[in-house]
Amino acid sequence: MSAGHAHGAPPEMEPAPAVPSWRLLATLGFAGALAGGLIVTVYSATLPRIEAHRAELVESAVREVLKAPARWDTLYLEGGVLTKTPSAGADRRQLERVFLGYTASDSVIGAAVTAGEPGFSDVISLIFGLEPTRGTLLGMKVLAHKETPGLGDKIEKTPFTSRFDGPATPLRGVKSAPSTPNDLQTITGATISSRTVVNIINNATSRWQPLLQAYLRGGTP
Amino acid sequence: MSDQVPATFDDFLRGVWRENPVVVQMLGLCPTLAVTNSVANGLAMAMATAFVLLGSNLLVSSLKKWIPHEVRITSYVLIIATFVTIADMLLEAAVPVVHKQLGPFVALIVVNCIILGRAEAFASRQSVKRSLLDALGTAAGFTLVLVLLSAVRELLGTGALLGIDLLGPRFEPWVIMVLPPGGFLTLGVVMLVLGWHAKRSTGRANGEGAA
Amino acid sequence: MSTPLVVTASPHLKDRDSTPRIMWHVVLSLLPVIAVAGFSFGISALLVIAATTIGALVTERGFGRGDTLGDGSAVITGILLGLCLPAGLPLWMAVLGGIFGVGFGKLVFGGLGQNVFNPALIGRAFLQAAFPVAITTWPAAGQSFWTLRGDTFAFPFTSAQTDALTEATPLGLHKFEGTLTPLRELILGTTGGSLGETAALVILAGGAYLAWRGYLNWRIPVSVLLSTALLATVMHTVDPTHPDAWFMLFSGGLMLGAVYMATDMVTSPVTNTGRWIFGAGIGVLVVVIRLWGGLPEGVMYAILLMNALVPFINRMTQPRVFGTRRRVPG
Amino acid sequence: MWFTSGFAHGVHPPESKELTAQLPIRRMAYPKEIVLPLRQHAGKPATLCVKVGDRVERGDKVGEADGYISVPIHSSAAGKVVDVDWWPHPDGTMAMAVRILVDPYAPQIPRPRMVPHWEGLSVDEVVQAVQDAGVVGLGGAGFPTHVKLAPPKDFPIHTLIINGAECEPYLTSDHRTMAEYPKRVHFGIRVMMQTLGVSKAVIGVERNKPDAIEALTRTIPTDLDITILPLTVKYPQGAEKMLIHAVTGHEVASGKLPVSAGVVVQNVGSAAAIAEVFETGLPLIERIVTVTGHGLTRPANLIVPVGTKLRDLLDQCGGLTADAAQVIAGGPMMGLAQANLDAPITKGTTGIVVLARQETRTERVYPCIHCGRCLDACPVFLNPSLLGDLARVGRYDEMTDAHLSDCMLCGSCSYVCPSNIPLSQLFQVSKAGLRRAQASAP
Amino acid sequence: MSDLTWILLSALLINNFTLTLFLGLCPFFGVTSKTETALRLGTANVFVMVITSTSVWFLNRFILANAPYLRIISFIIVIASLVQIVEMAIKKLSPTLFRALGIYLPLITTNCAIFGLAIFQTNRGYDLWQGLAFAVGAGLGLTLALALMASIRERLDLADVPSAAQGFGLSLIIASCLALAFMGFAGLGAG
Amino acid sequence: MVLDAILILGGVGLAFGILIALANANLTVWEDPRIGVVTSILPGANCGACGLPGCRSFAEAAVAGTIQVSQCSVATEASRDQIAGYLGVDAGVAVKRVARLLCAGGTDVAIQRAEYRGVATCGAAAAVAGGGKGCTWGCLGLADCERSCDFGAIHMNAHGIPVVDPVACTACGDCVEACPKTLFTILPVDQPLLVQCKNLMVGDDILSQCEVACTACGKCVQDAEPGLISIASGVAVVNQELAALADARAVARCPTNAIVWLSGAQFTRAPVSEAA
Ligand SMILES: Cc1cc2nc3c(=O)[nH]c(=O)nc-3n(C[C@H](O)[C@H](O)[C@H](O)COP(=O)(O)O)c2cc1C
Ligand SMILES: Cc1cc2nc3c(=O)[nH]c(=O)nc-3n(C[C@H](O)[C@H](O)[C@H](O)COP(=O)(O)O)c2cc1C
Ligand SMILES: Cc1cc2nc3c(=O)[nH]c(=O)nc-3n(C[C@H](O)[C@H](O)[C@H](O)COP(=O)(O)O)c2cc1C
Ligand SMILES: Cc1cc2nc3c(=O)[nH]c(=O)nc-3n(C[C@H](O)[C@H](O)[C@H](O)CO)c2cc1C
Ligand code: SF4
Ligand code: SF4
Ligand code: SF4
Ligand code: SF4
Ligand code: FES
Repeated sequence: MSAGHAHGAPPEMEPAPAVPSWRLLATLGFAGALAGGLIVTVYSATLPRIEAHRAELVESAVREVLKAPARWDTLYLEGGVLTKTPSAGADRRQLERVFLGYTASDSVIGAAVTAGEPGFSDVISLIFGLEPTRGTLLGMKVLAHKETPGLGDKIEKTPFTSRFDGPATPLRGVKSAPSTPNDLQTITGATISSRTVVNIINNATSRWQPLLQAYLRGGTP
Repeated sequence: MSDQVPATFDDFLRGVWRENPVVVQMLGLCPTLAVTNSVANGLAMAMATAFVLLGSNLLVSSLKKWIPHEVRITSYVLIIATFVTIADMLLEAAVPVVHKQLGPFVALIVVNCIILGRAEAFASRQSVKRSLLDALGTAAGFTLVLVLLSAVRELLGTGALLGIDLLGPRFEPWVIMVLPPGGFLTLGVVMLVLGWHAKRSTGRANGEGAA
Repeated sequence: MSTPLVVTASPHLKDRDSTPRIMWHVVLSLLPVIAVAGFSFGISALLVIAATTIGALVTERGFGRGDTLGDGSAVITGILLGLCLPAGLPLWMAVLGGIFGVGFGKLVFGGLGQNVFNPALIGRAFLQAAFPVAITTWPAAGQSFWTLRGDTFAFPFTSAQTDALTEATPLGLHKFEGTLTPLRELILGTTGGSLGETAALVILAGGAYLAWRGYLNWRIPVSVLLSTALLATVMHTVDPTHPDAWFMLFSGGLMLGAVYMATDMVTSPVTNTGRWIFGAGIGVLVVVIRLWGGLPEGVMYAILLMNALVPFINRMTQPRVFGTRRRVPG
Repeated sequence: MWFTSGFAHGVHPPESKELTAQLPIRRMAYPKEIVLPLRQHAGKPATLCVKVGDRVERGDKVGEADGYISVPIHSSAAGKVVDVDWWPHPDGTMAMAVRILVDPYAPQIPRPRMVPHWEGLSVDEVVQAVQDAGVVGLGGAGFPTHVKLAPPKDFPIHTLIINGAECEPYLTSDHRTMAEYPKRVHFGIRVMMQTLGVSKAVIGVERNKPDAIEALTRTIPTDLDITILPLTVKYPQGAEKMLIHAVTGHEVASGKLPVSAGVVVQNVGSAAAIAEVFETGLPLIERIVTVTGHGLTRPANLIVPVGTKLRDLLDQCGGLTADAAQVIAGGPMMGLAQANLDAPITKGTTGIVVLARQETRTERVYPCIHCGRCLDACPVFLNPSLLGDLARVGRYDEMTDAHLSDCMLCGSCSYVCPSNIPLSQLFQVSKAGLRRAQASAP
Repeated sequence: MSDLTWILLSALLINNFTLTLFLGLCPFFGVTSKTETALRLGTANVFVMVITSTSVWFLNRFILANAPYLRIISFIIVIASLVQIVEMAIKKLSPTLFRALGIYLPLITTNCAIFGLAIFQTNRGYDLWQGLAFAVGAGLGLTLALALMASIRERLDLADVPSAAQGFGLSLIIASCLALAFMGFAGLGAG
Repeated sequence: MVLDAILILGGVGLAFGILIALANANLTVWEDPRIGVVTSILPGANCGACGLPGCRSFAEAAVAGTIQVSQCSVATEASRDQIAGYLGVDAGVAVKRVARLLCAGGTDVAIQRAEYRGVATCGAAAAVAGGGKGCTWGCLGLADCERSCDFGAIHMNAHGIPVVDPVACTACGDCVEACPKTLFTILPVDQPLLVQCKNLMVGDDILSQCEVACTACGKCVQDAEPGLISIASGVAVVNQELAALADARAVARCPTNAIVWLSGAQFTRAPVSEAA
């Protein structure tokens, strides 16, 4: 509005002359196209880096919990069975998966399993390495959590994480030093969070271990 | 109030202090409180917001002649959403850790009232130059508050600033500061101080001592 | 007659009770509780209570309106805050709790009578959220009087350095270890816990005295304790691993909370119906948080949550006016 | 029994009635000057009918009733009208008043019968006679009694309730009336019952006056259905709605008059006054006043000529003590504090109470701590705490919603409030503020 | 605790949208001077959240599966348009309902709780029912927070609040106290 | 991929565009067109900072006149002015009038009979034995008027009498409403003749209560133009319709200075001798 209108009626006050609807649509269409174009351009430009980051994230996590495997297979859960090659029609992104790691000599190290459950503040999600035949743990890494900084967030740090190298499932969270192979010492002041980690692993193990064993036996459970 | 009015430094300053989007206009509170538990997050959020603000103010003010009145809000929203999407992707590509920390709040810039507010109240009526200054000022004001809040919260809550330990290992962190109540509390204290200051200055203006 | 006549509005008479008188009586009735705390946890306990009280008083004096120390309410806030902290808490934290409780729990609302939340509990909630470890480090009861439990004299803003003899509270033991403390120990207070947790009988006696004088409304503690016991019994019957009503009643801060904190008239409903609802709400929340929550104890949060509901409860339970069928809209 | 003879809530202030409860009623000596405000009753003030310099006899009219809800004013002494001007009124304002210099040598003998004999009068004539005699409620409000004796036809009345509760601390005038003149009370009731056409009357008397109950019971007329109902000792048992609740068990609906519940309430003093008027033939020119309090030298129950200045009355009782601080017209719970001892006794003055300094309210007011005591005290079940908060910020509309209009300003809430908040005063002011707001609204 | 119950309770109490996730603060501070209004706004919010959740699920499932980069822009278009249509429909069909709820609809569109709901639901990969539980929990949580705030502010309207604290400052302190109290729900149903 | 994007956006946009257009055609309800105009000037931030749910509600309230335009903290000053101008809510101001007090009985000249305790407002004191002031018509000095004035135009002076600042006073009448003794009256600021008393007693009796009371002696009536001043039920009253006839002679012989010749604010001392 111009200064001349500062106190009077602004131009659009009289019933404004109707803007033809084709102009409205055209404007919006143009804006939409422009937006779409811009977004797609930036998307294409950033996609490689973003994908790389994500892949790296998964990779490093799997590497960490499986003790530096030489290679690994991604197994998909389809129709209650683990398979390396899901049927053609299935959308891979919709399927649950685990990562089965091998040594350089192609013997199975174990499987990296992701799982999550509510902790003290919100869902804790983690990945852990499981030796499927004996049911011992290889390692654990917290992927996402909202636990209290300074308390619950100790679950993603050593020494807590290092306690998952070797214990047998099902785990038992204890407050003092472990006395059996199944014992896992929880964090004082964050008992809830550390217990949640224990529970997540136990629940996930009881679900995935039979599936993995079946896969390794090459049949259905 | 139009192109005849030349761009002045005041266009910038106004947003920084006198019409500060957060502490004066009380807009954009959600991101302000949600991301200020560390300076890094606060800064990233401020930058992303500034980017969207500048971009949308620029586009809105340069396209204002072409956008029919009836669809202007819709167009603004489209423009803003575009810049937000871009900011979101750029952040994820550049600093994935921070992007993860900010969670959905980058996307939420779309509904940050500050941006639509500036687009509608200023950019849609002013010259490109003034709109840019206005956007810069508003962004600076927003950044100022975010950095101030996040500095207080991070320092007290962890003893560190930008992750650098400042208060020494024996400092007992005030965990509350990085928790939700601490967010409300910190901004609350800022508002109390501002309120107290305002009361004192009006008290003086009236020739009375501060009671 | 030398002085001019006084003119006042009717009524020209006034009963003897006054707000300061009520407050100081509460302080008086708390003295035995403090004594028991001192007996159980020694000098540290008394120091913590002194520190919270000083924090409360200094804040009230510094930021309150005029001379309000005389009304005694800040002293109560200080003492009650002290009574729900562990004995070994560094004193600087205790002082901070007192400052925060009175400053942000009371004075920003306008001081005595205007606050919505219980100031002592706001102070404690602040401390618990700020220093969750320090505030859940419970020194064991029953050492010699002069033993310092924990890092009482830690330099301000630094963390505890010494490793004192600590002991889990009965509720912590139950929640995290699944062990039940015998009722006898609970009642005698020979367990770990906050200062005021270990004096159930003295607290009940103090409450009875205040209720008899009309200085606290008996409906609230009765309603809190009844609803807690009832719900606990139901849950215990459904699933015997849940503790029974006696354990629920005598563990943790329930007694102190029910008798001294839920009854703060400023932050509880003004109507009798409202008081029953308020108390029942606290009881239910306590049991819910204790049984299913992340924290072993829920009295503080239960009271604070119900405090937030008080304006609502007051609105819903306005008295029915004489000669009408409907209630006053709040 | 207790269920029907009391009410919920209320307070127990110290009674302090022992100062005068056993002192027989005496007649006070005539003062040198009397002052008769033309406004001594609810309704329209009387209109002046004498002029400066006129000589009046005892019982002569000095003011005419102005309309139906009004009564005439009569001179309580023989003397000369010396002035007609504004004069301090016991309600704290100034009012037009007739000053009469009492003739020191006059025998103070009234003119022959000015009120007709009761026997044989029709209902309308009785009502007219009561109005002409200037009888108003002696319970305090001063509502013209004849109006209450002629209720609208569409409200059938079944019970006459006589208010002998005298729940105000200190006051004993009704008590002494019942104990010393029970027959007169019964005669008054007879007149009222006949006029109202009711067959049933109940006298409510608080239990702390056993001698009054005994005297009334002893003299009860055999031909009338009169019940004497002992009441719980609690303030404000004498408030109309509380009394009706105690007698009938019903609550008078909010905003309604007692007639809507089929009852009429009259004070025992009013009953005795009607009896006296018809017995002596003299209009209402004197009344029984309790002069008492810990700030007074010689408490007494006195028959006082209407128009006697407080100063003269107090002097007759030995004057104030050194620590006297407050002079109250009426009881200490609802009476009015006096700033000016030149104000006269009016027809509605039940007593004069002089409080000593230590009895007066302290000044320090604390904020409301929401203890809820006021809710437990309020006999009409209001929320004085909320009303007080609303009053402080002047939110009158919301006070109306919270039934401010039902507050009878009994002061129970102020009495119990530990924070010393002058609640009933706030409500009094709010009612006035509300009236003004409504008046100025279109 | 069953999955759906936990999602609902979590959004309602444990991770209350307003008090712990800082979503929807504008109405929380702006439209809470009257309890009545706050309750209505909250109700309108539940309504919009349910609509949002459903439409976002359809959008994600059928249209955006291959174009995640268009989420933000599509969500905002869809939410804004739907709310506008609903607003018009209510205005036409029930003027009383419009008076009570409809006038809050435009305010809700630009409220980040709605948008946050869409984003969270997408990021967490909720299915339709989970999404609905989440929407109802979040909406009720917002309503609860609004109602508590409003009733407290109504009480404090009558209090003698120091002038420096009046207004926004006090509201923030109340919010802080409420958030402290809500920490009592932390860990509910965990461990 | 660009095609994807354009297709999706275009599709979604078109679908909802059509839906809205349909809705618009079938569901619209008539409303005051000014609401739309005001909404269009408002920032459209829908932030709720005004306490109303969104800009539209604000516009409705502004059109209905139930909210002040300045309540929108987001809009620029210019757009606020624009709205105000459009709605015509900023009416011009007529002849300057101010509030005048009809009492001069401060604590220096009027006696206090009793000590008042209780709610410290004039309204409350008035109900309690007239607040204990000797003259029951006079100012109680507890500043209800000062508090009622939104413009800070009233300040209590050292003797407990409210002094109106004629510059700040907007003649809003709030003080007239507030005073339980109705001591304020609104008069043109250039009307200098004023009787600062409302007591109705005739003669010198009142002087024991207040030194500056009007005794209704009638001297001012004789000294002024006929009809300008009269004694009405015990107090001198200036006939405002004849105010143009006023001159300072009227105040010269007043034995108590109850009638004054003003210049500017009241109670600034010395105007009497100056005028004489
Ligand atoms: C502010 C605050 C934050 C907390 N954060 C966590 C947390 O992140 N993880 C957790 O397990 N417990 C947390 N807690 C719970 C307590 O510390 C709880 O008492 C603790 O888990 C018990 O462990 P302990 O028995 O080893 O002391 C928190 C408590 C508070 C007050
Ligand atoms: C027919 C009738 C009409 C009455 N009208 C009124 C009236 O209009 N206003 C009034 O205050 N009292 C009126 N009263 C008297 C009241 O019932 C009551 O006695 C009087 O208000 C004094 O009561 P109190 O001393 O409790 O205030 C009326 C009484 C009767 C019988
Ligand atoms: C709080 C309160 C207390 C009262 N106490 C008495 C009382 O004790 N005795 C009494 O006769 N009237 C008392 N009254 C007045 C009665 O309500 C009623 O007006 C009176 O009994 C009517 O009789 P009257 O018109 O003959 O005076 C009281 C009124 C109120 C509001
Ligand atoms: C029975 C009773 C209980 C009280 N409880 C508390 C309490 O738990 N916490 C507290 O800060 N003040 C308490 N007070 C003191 C006072 O009411 C409190 O400080 C007010 O909340 C301050 O406005 C209590 C007072 C009484 C009479
Ligand atoms: S004065 Fe009014 S509010 Fe107070 S107790 Fe009496 S009737 Fe109730
Ligand atoms: S008695 Fe007084 S302090 Fe108690 S609630 Fe009532 S007004 Fe408030
Ligand atoms: S002028 Fe009226 S309102 Fe003002 S102080 Fe005097 S009495 Fe009070
Ligand atoms: S006499 Fe007149 S000037 Fe004096 S106080 Fe009374 S009204 Fe005021
Ligand atoms: S920024 Fe979250 S609702 Fe406005």
